[in-house]
Amino acid sequence: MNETTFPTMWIAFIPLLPLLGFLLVSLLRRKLSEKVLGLLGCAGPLLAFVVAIYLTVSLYRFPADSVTYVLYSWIQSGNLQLSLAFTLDPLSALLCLVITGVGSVIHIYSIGYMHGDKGFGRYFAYLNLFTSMMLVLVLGENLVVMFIGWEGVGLCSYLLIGFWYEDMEKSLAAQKAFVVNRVGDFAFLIGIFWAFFLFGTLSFEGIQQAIARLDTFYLWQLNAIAILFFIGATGKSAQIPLYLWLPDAMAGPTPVSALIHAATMVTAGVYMIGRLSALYSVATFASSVVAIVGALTALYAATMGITQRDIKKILAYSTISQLGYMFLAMGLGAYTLGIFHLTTHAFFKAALFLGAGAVIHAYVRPDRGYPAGLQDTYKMGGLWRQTPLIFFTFIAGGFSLAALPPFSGFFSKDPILATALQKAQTPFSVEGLAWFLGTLTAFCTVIYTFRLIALVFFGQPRGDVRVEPEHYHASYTMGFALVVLSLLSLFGGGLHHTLSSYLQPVWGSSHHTVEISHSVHEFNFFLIFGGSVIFAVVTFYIFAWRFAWIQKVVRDNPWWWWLYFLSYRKYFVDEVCELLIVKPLKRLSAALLKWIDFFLIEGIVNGLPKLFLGWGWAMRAAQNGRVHTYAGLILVGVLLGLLYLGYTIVYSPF
Amino acid sequence: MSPNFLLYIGAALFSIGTFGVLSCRNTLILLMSIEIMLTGVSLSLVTFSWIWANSAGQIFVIFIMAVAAGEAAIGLAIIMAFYRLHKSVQTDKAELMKG
Amino acid sequence: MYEIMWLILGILSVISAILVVSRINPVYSALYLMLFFASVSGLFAFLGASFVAVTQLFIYIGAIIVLFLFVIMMLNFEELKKLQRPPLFSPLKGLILSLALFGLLCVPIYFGLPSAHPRHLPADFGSAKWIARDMYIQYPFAIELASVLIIAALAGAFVIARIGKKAKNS
Amino acid sequence: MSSMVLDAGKILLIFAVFMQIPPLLIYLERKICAFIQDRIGPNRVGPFGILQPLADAIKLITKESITPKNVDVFLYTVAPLFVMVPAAISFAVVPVGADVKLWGHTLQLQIADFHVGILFFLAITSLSVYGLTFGAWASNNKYSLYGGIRSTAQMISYEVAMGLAVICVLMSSGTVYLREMVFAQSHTYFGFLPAWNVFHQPLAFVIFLIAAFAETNRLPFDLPEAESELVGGYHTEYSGMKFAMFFMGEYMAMISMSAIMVTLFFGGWTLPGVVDAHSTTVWNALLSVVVFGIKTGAFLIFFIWIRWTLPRLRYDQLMKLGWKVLIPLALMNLFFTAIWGLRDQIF
Repeated sequence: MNETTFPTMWIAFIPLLPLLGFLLVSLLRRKLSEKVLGLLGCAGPLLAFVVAIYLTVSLYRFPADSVTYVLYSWIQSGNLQLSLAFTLDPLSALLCLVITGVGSVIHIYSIGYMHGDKGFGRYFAYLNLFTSMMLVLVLGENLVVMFIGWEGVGLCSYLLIGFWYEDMEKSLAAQKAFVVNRVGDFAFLIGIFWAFFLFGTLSFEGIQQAIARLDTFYLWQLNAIAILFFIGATGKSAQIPLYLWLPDAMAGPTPVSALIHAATMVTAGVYMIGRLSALYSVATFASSVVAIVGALTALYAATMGITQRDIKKILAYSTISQLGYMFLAMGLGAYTLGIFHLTTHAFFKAALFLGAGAVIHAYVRPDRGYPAGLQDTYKMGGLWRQTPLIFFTFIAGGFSLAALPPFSGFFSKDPILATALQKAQTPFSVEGLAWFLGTLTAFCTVIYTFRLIALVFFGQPRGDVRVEPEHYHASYTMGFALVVLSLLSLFGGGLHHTLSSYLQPVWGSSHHTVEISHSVHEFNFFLIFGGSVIFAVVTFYIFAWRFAWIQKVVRDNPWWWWLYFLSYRKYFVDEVCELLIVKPLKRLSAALLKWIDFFLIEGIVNGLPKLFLGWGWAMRAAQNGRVHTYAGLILVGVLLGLLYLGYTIVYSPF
Repeated sequence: MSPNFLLYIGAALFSIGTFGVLSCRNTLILLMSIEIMLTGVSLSLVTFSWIWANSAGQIFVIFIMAVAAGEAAIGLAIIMAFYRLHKSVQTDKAELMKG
Repeated sequence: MYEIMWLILGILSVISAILVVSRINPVYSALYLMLFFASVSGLFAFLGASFVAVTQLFIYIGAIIVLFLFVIMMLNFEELKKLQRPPLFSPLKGLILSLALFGLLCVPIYFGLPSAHPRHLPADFGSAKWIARDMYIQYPFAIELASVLIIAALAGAFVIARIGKKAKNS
Repeated sequence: MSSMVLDAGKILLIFAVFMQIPPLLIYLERKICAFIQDRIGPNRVGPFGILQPLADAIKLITKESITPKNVDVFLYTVAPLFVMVPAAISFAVVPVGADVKLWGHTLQLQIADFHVGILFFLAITSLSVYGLTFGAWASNNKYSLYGGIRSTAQMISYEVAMGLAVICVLMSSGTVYLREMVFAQSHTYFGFLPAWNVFHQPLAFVIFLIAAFAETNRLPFDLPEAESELVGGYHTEYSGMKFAMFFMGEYMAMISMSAIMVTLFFGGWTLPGVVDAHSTTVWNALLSVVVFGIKTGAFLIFFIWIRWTLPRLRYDQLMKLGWKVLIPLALMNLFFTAIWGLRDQIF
């Protein structure tokens, strides 16, 4: 294969096909039946998946590392040369596969899940648009194209969280997600400006080359840019301090949570750091910040996950926590591991969410036929006999999340911690801290995972709603999706070695993977594996069979109870935020409304007509209807222009 | 003699045309003054074309001629219509648009 | 030789232009306008732009001024005779403005342009072929536009003249 | 400098010859008119009245030049010049004969071989309308003014058709140099048919011919004069030498028009089998001038013949013919000529 034979043009088709699906579905959603709409909605991502496979195989056999397809030259303004271009390299190819693959499965699942919803067509339109935008984000050749995708997925996330917009709470959750994201996006935008200011280009390749040429004097600027980008990433990927929106985002349909708020969109920040690895491997300070923030987020979210009652909230906090792991890996420079964890996480978290969706769907209110919307795990229980398919697929995802071998989560999480331990020179170094926090998180992960499994599938049924076995058997699409994803989370770990060699060209020749010594590896493995097994058994025992006892213990012991309450109420961060940020902002808005809007703006708005009235009165004399007056006035204008021209000529340096 | 002389001539013609536009009450002469202005510009363009041995100036003059021909046709048609309405070609009769 | 012709024709063109704007009788204005165009056309010819010179002659003198005369004759014979020297729209103001314009136009010529010496002119400088070659290759769109403009002017002139007629009849 | 002297000589020679033709034409016109009307015509002065033009000239020169009271004196005086001068100048670009080699110099029998020959001719002939217009306006006479208005409208209308016809010829011959155009027509088809443009562009020739009649104000298009309705039109008030100049101008315009028609459509001074286009001998040149003269003369006689044969058109018929027949025809011809010229690129 040579340069000319690579099917470059097809790259554009990857984002284009779902976009086409979006257009078709949104235009025809009132005309077509649900079945056709579902087919149409799934066709875009599925075809894109096929194209992505084809291109990935082509790229594998292609001598060059990356291929760029320039759609057209977009902005040409002085220094700024931007084109709407897509780059396919191993990293973006992998992400494309994940997005279109997992996306397609979730689309198929949605056919069953959204069956009968009156917004069926709208849902698939949004979902297709999201897929398209995510692919733009991933394939973008430069920062601005990436930013288009970045904003596009944010928009779709907003639309889908507030999908049931008649519910006020859900609308508010959507707004919260949007506003919080905006804070991050603002930093990201400033980062883009600064990057252009410093590098003179915005294409990733150009930035890579510019960094290679740059003097160390500019290191602080590199760090600043990297941190700005990371702030953007904290918004999109729900890291401290901008994680607040993700738990609320669970208001959307569950497949949306699976696709957007677990598998793809929230990993955009991780992908961005991978894409800018050239920047982050130089900006060591920023990398340390990334690692520490990631580790802190991981532990912090995990502790909150332990006490949640809502099945989706638990999974949401676990997502934040896992994202923390990814950032930890990225911050430590283990880019391959971070991306690998992203991939496996996409598999098992999607499986878990879809499983959760199936569980929610399985509970039907006795008096009415449709899903009760039950999400409280305390009211579930003993589900495994009734819904074995959900149970087994959920187990596969859950074991993977808890990083038990041989599930895929183990293969991606264990090396991250091992790398941190290997790199740790002293206990109080960044890497040491990261390892310590990561290990604690791993145990917490095990706890909340097994608590979840025990509460949902074991023990006695505690709720007043019944399980409708026919319901999930009826929707083959949901079952199919669950099986596919659970198989992926079971066997996804096998990709490890393939992936590290496949992705190597992306990080550049200067990047080396850390060799983990045998002793570190064994110590890490036995510590985590052993700890995990112990915690798993204990948690499972307590929550499956001694649930009433543990509730009583917590309630009676004030220390336990306060810990529990603190964690359950999410450390009151939302309330503190309300008090410290939202309230003053509201007060400021009121003041602005009173002083700026009523006084200044209204004054200007009312004053302008008066001004124009006076001006018109004064200028009426000029408009006397005589051609000569007009010509003379035109001439006066020309003379003024000429005067300036003459001035510049006479006083020009030439 | 330097061809700059001809540029001065062009500027002078343009200014004379401007004077005509500003001062003539007769619309016909007013239109003629506009033609003079255009021709002044044409002269400058042809001079530049000669100075730089470049065809662009002369090509532009041809376009100016096309515009001038159209402008003359339309302008004279307007004068005819105006004359039919007001029985005059004096500009000060055209005051309907005053504010 | 050329320079002398430039001088003569240039001064002639300026004088005739002044005569055009200062006549009361539009027929005389047209006559001097003819002289003006002829002298400018001569200037073009002595600048080597023979095609442009002839086209100038053809279009301005052969068509535009004839149109002017046609319109002058169509208008009321009596009114032209009645025409007094028009009380100029503050002639002083017009004079000052146009003099200022001339002065300001001279500034860039004086300061901006070095005393230009002609480049080496091609042998067929100013011929129809030389212009056409560049014109049709570089400005095809402008040519189309000009043709559209002329057709629009044709139709527009027709319509406008008609409107006047209707108003007269009604 | 010697070339300037040579040019001056050429101008003098051609002008001298040129000025002798109108009196001859007037005589011819009267004779042919008489022949057509079955009369004898002038026969008093000299044998067959051949000295009649001379007598006319003496009469006109010696007659009192009357300037009516209410005329615009300046325009009244210059107007005849505007008729005569353009007609004379326009002849400058017409090649009247083959190149001739004299005393080591190659002499062109053409005053000016312009970059833009035919365009120059068109531009100059379009000036002759001013004579009529100014004369008509200056006369301060209703009939004259009508004549002037008619002449301007007529000239503008027919100039367009004429120009379009010329463009067709230019496109088929690929040059604007009249000299080259003559050379391009000097060969033959099938060994006997001269390669004249009239065979390439018959429609253009017809249009040009009609437009030429209109431009020279000859019947059937002599509306500006229209003795029967406008009592002489623009030259009603003229008399004496000024009238003679109008008269001369008309005939000179006719000559120029005939010459240019011969050059454009009938091979100019060439004639296959008689004149060798590329020879430079004196004999050949003389022969070519004779050929040119015969062709032009034929056209002049054609002009006269038509004048005494066809009736005058009405004004609206004239305008209709110009705008609704000739211009569309000419445009169509132009279109098909362009298609034919581009046939290699199109088909």
